Amino acid sequence: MNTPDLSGDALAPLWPFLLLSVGGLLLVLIDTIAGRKRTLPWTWIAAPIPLLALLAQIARWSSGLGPNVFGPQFVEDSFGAFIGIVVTVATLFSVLLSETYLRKVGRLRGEYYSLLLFSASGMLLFASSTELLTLFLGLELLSIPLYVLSGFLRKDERSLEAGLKYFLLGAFSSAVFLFGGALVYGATGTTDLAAALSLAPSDPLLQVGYVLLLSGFLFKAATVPFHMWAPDVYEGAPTAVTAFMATAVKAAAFGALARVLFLAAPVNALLPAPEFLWWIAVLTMTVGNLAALTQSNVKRMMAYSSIAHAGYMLIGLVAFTASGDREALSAVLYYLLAYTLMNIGAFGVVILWGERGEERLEISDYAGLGWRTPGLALAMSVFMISLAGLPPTAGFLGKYVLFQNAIEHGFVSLVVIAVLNSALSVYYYLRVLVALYMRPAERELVLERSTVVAGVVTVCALGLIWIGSAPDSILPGVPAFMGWVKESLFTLR
Amino acid sequence: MRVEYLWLIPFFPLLGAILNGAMALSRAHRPEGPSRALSAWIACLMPAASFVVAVIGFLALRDLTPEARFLTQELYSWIEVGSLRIPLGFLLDPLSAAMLLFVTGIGFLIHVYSVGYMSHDRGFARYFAYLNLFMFSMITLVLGDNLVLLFVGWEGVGLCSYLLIGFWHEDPAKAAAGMKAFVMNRIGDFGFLLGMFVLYWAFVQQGHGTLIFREMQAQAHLIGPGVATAAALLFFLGATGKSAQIPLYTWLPDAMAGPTPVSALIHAATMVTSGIYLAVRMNWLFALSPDALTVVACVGAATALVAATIGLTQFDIKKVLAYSTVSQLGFMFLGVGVGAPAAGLFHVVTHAFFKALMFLGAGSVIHALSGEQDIRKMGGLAKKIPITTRTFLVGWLAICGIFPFAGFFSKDEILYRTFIAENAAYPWLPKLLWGVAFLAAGLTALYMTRLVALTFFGKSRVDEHAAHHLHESPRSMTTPLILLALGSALIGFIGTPAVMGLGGNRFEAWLAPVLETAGAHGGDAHAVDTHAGDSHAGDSHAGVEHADHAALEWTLMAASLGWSLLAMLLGWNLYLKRPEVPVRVAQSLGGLYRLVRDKYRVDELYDAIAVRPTVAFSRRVLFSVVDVRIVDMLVNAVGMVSKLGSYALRFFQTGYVQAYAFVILLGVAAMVYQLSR
Amino acid sequence: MGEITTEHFTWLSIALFFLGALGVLVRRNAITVLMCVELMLNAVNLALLAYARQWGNMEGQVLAFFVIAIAAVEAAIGLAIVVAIFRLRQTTNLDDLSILNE
Amino acid sequence: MDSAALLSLIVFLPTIAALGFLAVPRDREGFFRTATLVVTGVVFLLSLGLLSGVRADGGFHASVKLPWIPGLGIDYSLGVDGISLFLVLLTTFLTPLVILASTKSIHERVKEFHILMLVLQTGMLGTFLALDLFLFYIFWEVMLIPMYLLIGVWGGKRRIYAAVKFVLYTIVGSLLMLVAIVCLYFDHHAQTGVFTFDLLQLYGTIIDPSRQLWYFAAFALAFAIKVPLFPLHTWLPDAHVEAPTAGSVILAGVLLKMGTYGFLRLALPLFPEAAHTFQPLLLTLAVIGVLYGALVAMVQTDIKKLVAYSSVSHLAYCMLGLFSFGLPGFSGSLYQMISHGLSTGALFLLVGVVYERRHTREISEYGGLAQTMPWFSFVFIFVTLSSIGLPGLNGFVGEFLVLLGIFEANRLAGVLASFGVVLGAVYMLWLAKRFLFGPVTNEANRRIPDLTRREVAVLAPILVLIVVMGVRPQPFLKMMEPSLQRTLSRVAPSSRPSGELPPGRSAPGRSAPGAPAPGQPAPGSPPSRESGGEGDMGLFEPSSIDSLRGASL
Repeated sequence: MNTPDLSGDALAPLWPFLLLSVGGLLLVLIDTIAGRKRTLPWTWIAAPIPLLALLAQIARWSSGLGPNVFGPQFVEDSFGAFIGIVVTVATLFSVLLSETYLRKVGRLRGEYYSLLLFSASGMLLFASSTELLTLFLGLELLSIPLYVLSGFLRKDERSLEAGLKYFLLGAFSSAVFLFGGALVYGATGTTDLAAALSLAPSDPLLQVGYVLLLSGFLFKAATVPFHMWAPDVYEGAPTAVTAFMATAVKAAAFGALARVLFLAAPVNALLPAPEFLWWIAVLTMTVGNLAALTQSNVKRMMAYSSIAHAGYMLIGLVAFTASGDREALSAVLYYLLAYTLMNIGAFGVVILWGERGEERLEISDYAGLGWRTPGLALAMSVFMISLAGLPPTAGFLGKYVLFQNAIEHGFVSLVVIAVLNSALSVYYYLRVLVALYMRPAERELVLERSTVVAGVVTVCALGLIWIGSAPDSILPGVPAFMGWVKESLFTLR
Repeated sequence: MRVEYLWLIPFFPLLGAILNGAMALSRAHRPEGPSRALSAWIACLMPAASFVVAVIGFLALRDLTPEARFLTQELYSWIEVGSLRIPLGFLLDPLSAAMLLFVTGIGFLIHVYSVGYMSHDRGFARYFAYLNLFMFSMITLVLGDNLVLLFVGWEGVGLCSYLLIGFWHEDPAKAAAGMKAFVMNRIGDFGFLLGMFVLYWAFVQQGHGTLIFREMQAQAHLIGPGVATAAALLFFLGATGKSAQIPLYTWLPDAMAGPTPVSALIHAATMVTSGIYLAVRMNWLFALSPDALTVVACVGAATALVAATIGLTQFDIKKVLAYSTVSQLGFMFLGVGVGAPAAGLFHVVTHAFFKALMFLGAGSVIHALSGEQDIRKMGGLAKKIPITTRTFLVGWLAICGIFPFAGFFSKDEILYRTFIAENAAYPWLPKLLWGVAFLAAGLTALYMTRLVALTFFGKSRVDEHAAHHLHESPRSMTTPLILLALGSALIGFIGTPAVMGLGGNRFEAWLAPVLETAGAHGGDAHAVDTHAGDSHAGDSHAGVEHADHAALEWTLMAASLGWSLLAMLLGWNLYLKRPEVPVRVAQSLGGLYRLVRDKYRVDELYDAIAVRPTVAFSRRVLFSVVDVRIVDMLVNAVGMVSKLGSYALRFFQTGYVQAYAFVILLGVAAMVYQLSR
Repeated sequence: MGEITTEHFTWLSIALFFLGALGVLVRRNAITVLMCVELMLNAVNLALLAYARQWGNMEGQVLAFFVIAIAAVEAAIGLAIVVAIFRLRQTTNLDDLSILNE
Repeated sequence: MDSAALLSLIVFLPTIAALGFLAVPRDREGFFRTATLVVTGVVFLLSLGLLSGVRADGGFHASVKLPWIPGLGIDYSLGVDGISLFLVLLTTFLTPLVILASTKSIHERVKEFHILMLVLQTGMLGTFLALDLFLFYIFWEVMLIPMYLLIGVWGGKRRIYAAVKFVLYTIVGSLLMLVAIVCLYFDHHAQTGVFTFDLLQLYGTIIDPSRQLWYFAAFALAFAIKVPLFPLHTWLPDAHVEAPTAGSVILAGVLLKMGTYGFLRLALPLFPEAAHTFQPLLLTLAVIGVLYGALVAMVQTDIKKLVAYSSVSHLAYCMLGLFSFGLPGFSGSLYQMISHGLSTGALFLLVGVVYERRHTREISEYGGLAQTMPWFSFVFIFVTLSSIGLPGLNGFVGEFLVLLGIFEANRLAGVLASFGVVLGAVYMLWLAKRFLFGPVTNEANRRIPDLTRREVAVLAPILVLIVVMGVRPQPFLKMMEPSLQRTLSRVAPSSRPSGELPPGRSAPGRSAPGAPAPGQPAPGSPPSRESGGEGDMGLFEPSSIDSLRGASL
């Protein structure tokens, strides 16, 4: 492990990470200086940071990739960069959503934003490292702020319970993860996974350790059987945080998972990763969809749906691990972006439809809103249709490319299960439309508008339709999206 | 030979139908409706025009040599798919010409009659729209040069009979009768359709697929006996529907619900005979299948007898006539069945005249009695409505087969042909059939005499209200009666038996060109004698046959004439002199009598074995069980199952952190276990 | 009476780890459960150090240090949450903290 | 205007208009009505332009093809030939009428209603015109949501149940079809090295029989649900009963045809061997459909349900025609699709007329309408006759050809199906009798007004077409025939023009490689003629299952 020279643009790969973490610290500073007296326009103070990070990420992207100066600690490749983009986008949108929400629940605090940013920075680290130490650091840096954020509403027992549950289980699973790391280290004497896996692939100790590591990633990705925290936490956590968890964390977790599986690809012979993932995928989407079927609480429904979607994405990983074909990963990446937009958008609408004091989370609360707030309802419909995977939305195309890759590598039965699942999912997503358009309003909600959130929602909706209907845009000048994603993978290191 | 004017024949009535229909609709919401005079003029002129054109065509035909006697016109190719080609073309040959003349002629007369009969009805224009539409369909049926076009007319007349039977649709019974007629006809059409399919594909495999009459006839020899039998029987099924033969005859009596002129035109003179027309048209096919012919003959004879017995017990004047129609149609089919299509068709023509006459007469009676149809409430009308009575008597003589009235010649021809027919499979059959027919003929004379006696003679049983304005019908009604009476009296002379030497059977000779081919191809199948009366010369050892044939023919004529007279005499005595006797007879017969009076309860039978079970099955089993309880249940069950699964999963989501942690451990353990294997 | 090999340490740490895990599963008091998690982490540390000794390199020890630090952070956060909960609901019994379910 | 632009315009003009509508305030109802009427009217006129230049060789006489998602080999490719032409015309013809008919019945949420109708039209037209499987699938599903909302928002009491049922039913089928499409896509690539969804190229793909069975099954399921084929029909009565008039008309008039169209355009020519293997099963179901639909229709008390079940029966005829694998059957089937669209569409419009006045669909509530509503009764009888296939009206031509065709392909099926002609008359005339004839039993029916000018304007064009298509079918058939012949040559390659089933089914280049799976008739041997599901044993042939499970596990 060579010592990197930290002079000048050698640091460039770290810029997004640094921006986020330093920005977080900055916010803490501002918060303490400002004191509790007056509340600052936090959105405008916080938003620039993830925005800059995003720009930096894209800049890195378009400027091409430099030498991999940090070795396994921080692998710089366009795959990680793409995950970074998704994460930063999710962060940016969450920041924009938060203020409206926090005002409604009367808990607008500066540290909230800094925690958000810290967590985001952890994700960047987590998603682009193949070395146990940094992986672990990333994991914790990602998780610990989230524990706090989940329990951020001190006066709300549900929020606190969510925080505690997430914390206990998170700590528990990271212990397992860590133990796996220890075993790997024990088997090979190195904490560099790449090296480790190439050293003694046949060592059972290594394999057990590796499996324990996987469980850590799968926990963060909320896949069966490591999913059970998700519904409770998603429901209890502040909605804005839920949006963040559902999107950014998933992206980071899948990024890391994909990366580690990619390293493991050579040892598939000994580690039956495809089989594991096959079963986990099937279980995850089935459990997620079935459980979501009868939920009446939107957040909880979305939680289960996010589990189901994790299952769909696993299909991509199954195909990838079985074949080493990077296009399968590109499908996952595309889906991550689509999924992020759908969820942020949906939660944005949920936030807007929440009343001051108490949110409106029962689907039945949305009865008749389709005619009262047509714009938002339309957007919500787009998100639901996209989540259900119906054209012409990114949700459909994403699913499609996932399935296509799976079929290409012979997992037809898996895909059949998946399509039956998504048929099932149509039912509960459409329940929202039923409420919006087909049921008379029982009670008038007292709604307040928020341009920012509305803006985010609109962007998400339009984005979904755009990348859904014209991924390879035939208009000159617009980047060809699919190609972009694919290209991103040919530099996976 | 191609001509350009045939299309006019169906066109005129169609035009009339459209005009009258338009008038009826446009004024539908005005109480007074459209001008009666106008629609009457349109309605009557149109068939008249068709009649004129038909006559022109007929004359044109006559000028041609017998072999060349067909005029064709093709308007355009109607349906053309692959090798299947169905032109919209007309064919005027001796057969269709014969039909056409009396259809348009009698049709015209009945239109005129209707003007008077319907004068008080609100739906005047609508009525004539239907009537013209019927003329159009009937003409299409007769003129069509291929089976499908014939089928168009076939269904068309069915439709019109449906509309006209249910003309007074406010009365549910009448509407029901209309529907019954249409549906039973549809059952026949089912056979007709299949018949067409069998023929078409047979031709496709043998020669080239076609449904055009002359082309089919040309390659008739390609058809094997099996196919021929199948096709012929299927067509006959169609015919039994349209021409009210056993088993599908029960709609015709109900059809009397329609206005009387309709009964005369559709349910006596024209439509109901289209079954026979079909059989004669497809004669070459029937000729190929002796078995089919046997069936036709038997059904015909049976129908003739059964209907006659029922006719003897009815009290509704129109019902009596209806059953008599069924019975006469039976005679016609008998003629076709024994290989004497010409005879059958001859009876069609004569029957058209005298039966139309009698129906119109009945109509006139009903009109006079302001709606009364029960012959028990009539009697002694002869003096009150002389013209009606006299004309009716002519019809009576005709149907009873009294020389020289029309019925005599046609019915005798059929009886004679039946008697001399040969049946290879069942040699005894022709004689049996003859016996049945002979009996039926007697019964006919009997019930007709009964009808006449009870209606026109004896002392009046008319209730005074009706008697109060009892009156002879207007000119527009009596004129057609007179004309038809003339026809019934004289028309028979176009088909006098050869032995009488009155110029021989011109009618049969006229049809010969159409029927010959059948003879030619009938030859191979152990043939039934289909040769025209005076075309025996062609045969070997004809000379010998000729002599004893003549003797036999004279004898039979005498026999049936005497038999009819006897029956009439009997009837006259029973129902005029000693009316108590029939009553006693009825009582002594008891159950049997009631059975016959109730039309052998065939309707009830059909209702019990077919209609009600089907409806019940559909409602109780197919819909409420299969559809709702099984198919749809299964669909909903899928939903229920997944919901159950959902609840099960939610049940395991207990909310206890430690349970979750435990599951995580289990997961890890499972993966490690997987590794170890 | 042979010397103590890495093997022994491995088994010991595994034993500790599962003891901790068991504690997490069975103890009802949030604080105790937190402690049990710490125990698991320490088991990890033990293993790490043993392996570091076996391979004679630094990674293990460095990692161990980080683990200790992170463990402290987790403890702090965990306690904070538990305290907040106790303030609100006067209980730290995990069985009572299951209003979020189904 | 060149044909490519014309096609795109026809398909997308409605959606463009709909997007424009979003900007207009909702209270301007009049605007939406007239504007939609104008737009759909223009679309109809444009679509008439497609009538010109139908090719004698049955090829696509107008088409457009642009790369859409090159990365996945997906093209934006539309085309019209003798088959799609008339379905497109049917769609563009019915839509304006439906809009006009809805002016009374739809008085709330007018804006949304018209927007949805327009989007729906794009979906329908796209489905009929798409020549790229992926594009086809997109349009196929795009139709779903508007229809779902039409039923669910403007529908009757149990509208939500009906709407959800409709969507779920369709989704399940179409998703499995999607899987099959992708499999096909890779099979094609495996052979040619080309990634494409281009239908015309995929036609050439040679798929081994056991896989074909699965693909065909997937396609058939999707289409059979749409048709709907017994026993997958139960969504239809609910959807029809609950949907507003406009919905019912479009549903019966156009949407159902997509199932049969799918068979004709995709399932049969793509998987001919499998189609022949499945023939007995599908024929059986279709025959059941004909009789079952008719019998169940007969005993309905709700007039809309009755018409719905009659559709089940009529569409089953179309299926019979298709699976006769002969030209008469094909022509008849396509012709029957159009006729059914007109007659049943008109029936639903008529039901809508009385429903607007009396707000009940119970047949027993009516009776004697012939006295109070003569014009209505005239039209009703007229349409009834068309629907029971009276010769001289449009219904007969299709029915006749279908029965003629099926009778050759399978005697038993032919005979049984022909009996449907009788039942058809029974239930329709019985309806007419209970509905129009007899005395006026219900006082409410005395004051019930007759057809208004608007309603006449809606119905008149349909009546005209009913007559024209009955009296002069040849021009239509002539334009259909080449394309059908072309399709037929893929399904039953060596079929003679007369169209009866050829002795050998597999043309030279078409016979599947390797020995055919057991239970699958060997190439060159005639398909099993006996009706009944024996033919598809190949499904349960182990090898085929393995081939499906592929590398997973």
